[in-house]
Amino acid sequence: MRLFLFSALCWIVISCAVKPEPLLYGRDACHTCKMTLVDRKFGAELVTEKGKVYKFDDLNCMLTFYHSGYEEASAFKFIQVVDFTNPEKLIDAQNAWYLKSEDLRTPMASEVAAFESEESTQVFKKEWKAVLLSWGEIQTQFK
Amino acid sequence: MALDQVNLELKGGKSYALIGPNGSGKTTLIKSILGLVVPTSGNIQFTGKSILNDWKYREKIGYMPQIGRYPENMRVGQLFEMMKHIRKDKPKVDEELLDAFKLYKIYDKRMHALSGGMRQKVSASLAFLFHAPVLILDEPTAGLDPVSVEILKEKIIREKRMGKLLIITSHILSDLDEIATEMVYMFEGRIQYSNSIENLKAETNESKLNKAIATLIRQRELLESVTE
Amino acid sequence: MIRIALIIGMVASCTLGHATTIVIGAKESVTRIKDAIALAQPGDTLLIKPGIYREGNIILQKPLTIKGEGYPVLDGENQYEIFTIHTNHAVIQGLKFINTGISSINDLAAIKLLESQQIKILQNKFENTFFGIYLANSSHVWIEENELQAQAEFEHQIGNGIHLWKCNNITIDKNKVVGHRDGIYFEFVTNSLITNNHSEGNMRYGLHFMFSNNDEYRNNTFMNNGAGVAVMYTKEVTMVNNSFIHNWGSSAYGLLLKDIRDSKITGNSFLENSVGIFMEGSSRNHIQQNKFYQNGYALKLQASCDDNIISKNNFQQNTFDLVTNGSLVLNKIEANYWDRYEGYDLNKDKTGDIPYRPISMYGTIVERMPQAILLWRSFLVLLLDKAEKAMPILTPENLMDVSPAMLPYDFN
Amino acid sequence: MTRIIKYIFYDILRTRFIIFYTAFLLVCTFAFFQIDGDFGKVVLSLMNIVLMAVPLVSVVFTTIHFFNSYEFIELMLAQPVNRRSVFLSEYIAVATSLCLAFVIGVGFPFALYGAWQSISTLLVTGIFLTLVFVSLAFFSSVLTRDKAKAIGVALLFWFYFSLIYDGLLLWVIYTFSDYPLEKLTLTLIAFNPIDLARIIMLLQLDISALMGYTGAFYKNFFGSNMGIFFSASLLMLWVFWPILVSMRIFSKKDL
Repeated sequence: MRLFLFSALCWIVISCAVKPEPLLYGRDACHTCKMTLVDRKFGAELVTEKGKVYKFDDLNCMLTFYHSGYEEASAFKFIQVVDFTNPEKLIDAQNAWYLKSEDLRTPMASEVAAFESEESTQVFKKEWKAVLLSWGEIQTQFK
Repeated sequence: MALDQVNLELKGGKSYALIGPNGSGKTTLIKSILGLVVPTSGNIQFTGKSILNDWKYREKIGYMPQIGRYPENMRVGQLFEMMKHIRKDKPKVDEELLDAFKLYKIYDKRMHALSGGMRQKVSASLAFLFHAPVLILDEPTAGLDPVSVEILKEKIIREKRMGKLLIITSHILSDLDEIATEMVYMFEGRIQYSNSIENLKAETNESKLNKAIATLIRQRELLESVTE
Repeated sequence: MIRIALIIGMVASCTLGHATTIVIGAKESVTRIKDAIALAQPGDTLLIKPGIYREGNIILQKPLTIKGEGYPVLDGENQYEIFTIHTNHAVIQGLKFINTGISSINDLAAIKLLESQQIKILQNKFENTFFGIYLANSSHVWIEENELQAQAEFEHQIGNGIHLWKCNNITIDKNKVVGHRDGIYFEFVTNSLITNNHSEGNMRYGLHFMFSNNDEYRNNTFMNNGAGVAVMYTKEVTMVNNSFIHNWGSSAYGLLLKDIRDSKITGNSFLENSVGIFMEGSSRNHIQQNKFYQNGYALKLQASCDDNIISKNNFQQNTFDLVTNGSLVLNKIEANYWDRYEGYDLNKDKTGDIPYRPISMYGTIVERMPQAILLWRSFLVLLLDKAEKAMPILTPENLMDVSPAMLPYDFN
Repeated sequence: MTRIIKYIFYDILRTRFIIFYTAFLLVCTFAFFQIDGDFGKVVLSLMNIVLMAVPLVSVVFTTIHFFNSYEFIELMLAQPVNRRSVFLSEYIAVATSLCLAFVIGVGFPFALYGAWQSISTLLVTGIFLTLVFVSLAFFSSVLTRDKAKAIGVALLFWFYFSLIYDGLLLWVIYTFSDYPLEKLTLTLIAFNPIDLARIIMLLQLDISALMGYTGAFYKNFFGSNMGIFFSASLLMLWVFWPILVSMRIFSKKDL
């Protein structure tokens, strides 16, 4: 009975907490490459169904972990990336737009920036001579 | 020993002998009156007020326990000092017994070094120290030497004459004969008999208290064997 | 390789011997640096007199020697990149750079080299610059005796002190870098040398290596950085005689090794770091004759590491000497000195007769379940460690030093 | 009440145990200073004493004292004195003397070396732990009339909070390691005064950096005003509930 109550308590405390957390630049470290997050234009976050949060400094670090099988891919409740035009703002990765260009210097050399809307990609696409990619294409890029 | 359905009224100016075999509930009854044992049901009143959740009424009680238990490391003198200090509001103390027992001679002794008789003397002196109108004495003469018994008895009789309420238990019934006016007989937590000693003696046709009681007990046993 | 580059450089500067000197200053005929650059012939020397020069972005595309006298100040007015260099054979010496612009898109720097070669940047001072010295696609550059100091109030918008991207044959010597994001940053840099630098109080790393092979750093000091040095995705790096001091914090390391191969870590001292060395996905490295003193964790060896040799190091007064997250041990740990070793030496060969197990049970538990750190210093943990020592169950059985040294090594 | 407290104090001093306890703490603290002059290290070594010895001494001493002063309590209760005052006097006297012993034993050497600031947290948590375990010891003392049994129960409290509870916590961490556990463990820590004190002390020390992400979460929490308020009121709760419950029991108890 006691054990049951105890478990129930645990469950209550845990279950109310499944949501993304803000990335704390200068404090949080990337789960894959262990580097401290500093560049606010880049970053990504995975949240499991059970509420565990993983933070990343660059898209490729996130995808490395995503494909590593450490956590089942289906177990992620949130997959988020930082919007290049809105530093620190996390957006849904599956519906984001991506630009890849050699001119782009990202924390872990993924050379990819994420955007919330397609319009905002257009200026940069020209400036960087970049390639526009979708979530599916991005995944194959960093498999 | 648990008490069961005790209904008793004790009046000022009288002296009650509380009698019964070992384990009959005498001490428990006394402790209940003192608030050391809290009844699970029922009520105890002192001068018309319930004593449950009250403690001030104890000012009016002097208590001499059956076995005097005191902080073992304390010296006798310190003990008296402390008791006086704790009841500072009573500036006048009655040190008659203290003097009579010559307790000042052992003021430097620690409590654990005292003999049983000495302890009894200390207990008795403490009970009378604050001029309490009610005196509860649990086996006051047990373990005392004959001289001291006489001193104590005289003191009790003096107090009784002053119109105090006395509750005394004792095995030595001859002692009670001189002191008590009323008798309460307890057995297995109940009050079996409660009457004045005069009436008791008349009822049993005995002139001595101990014989009267013996007769009473025999009558009771007879009665019980019939009911069984 | 580096030597050859040096000789070529010397030869090159000799051939440009017949040069004139243009003096720039408020009282001189030329008052602006930009004008002087326009006037100058390749090989000329510009001598800048003391004063404050606010000229926006100065672009240098000629091989010139630009020298300051009494540290003239070049002010970027918080808007501009100060020097943008795209040439070969130039020298920048004795200048003081302040207040570059800050941009979240462009990496504005006090001195930026683009596709340049044979450049010397000597004895300059940098204050409140976004990036200090920035090199892209350049080679044969000497960066020596500069002092770079960024200001902490700009904490979240701060660049790297000395930043190199796609370079080779660079020498970085006797610089002092304080308060930047990364003190010295290497990305795709090869055949370069980092010596005698002092990197302190940088937000992220004192020195940061990414994808940079065949480099060497020695005799540097890395103090109080977010983490001392990070070497990542790189092979054949030599790290000798450096000091990693008090790189302390919840995600701080003295030396972070990630995916490193065939490298040498010798004669370094790791003092008071949260983690002395953190190693992940690294193999065939030699960690020898280093001193680990009063670190939180001396060595964190992840299971993904193999074929590393850890020998003849001193481990003294660390909270944890060694932790690992796996049970399989594919690294060689031998002949180290461990101050916790309680064995004996009957045959007097200065080597302990029974093996030493440097991993504590609690250390292992924390590696598997980081939250278990909450039980740190509890009675339970004390008992667990004692029990495990008597009867190892959880700690990897074959992880041990079979020939522990009885006395600490003297590296001085 | 002050009169009663005075006599209990006399009694406690007379047993000399408190003096031994003070001396023990003094010797330990000075010894730590001898071994390592660094204040941080000394505080760290003292932490073990605060977390283990202080609760143990408090719990055992209090229980023994309570049973040794049974006669005194009996004597008092036959006098016109409130039961609650007798009980509270016992608590105040015992707790004060143990706290004083602790503050002198640990604080004096630091004062001598002029390093008061570095042990303020240690002193405060040590005092709190003393109060908590004195409370728990009173609780176990009023539960039974048997001295040996009461000491047994009191030791069980100590054993539970310093060892068994942490074992359970480790089990929870192991079982739920797939979940983010920070908030859960924070809640669980609150149910154990020793853990609470330990975490507060650890977070004050420089070494808290080694506690990683979990430590950072805790530091954020306990560093905030809300966290300080929370931990202080929890410790208060740990002082007050056992003593209030035992006072209720005591005021109904037959002597």
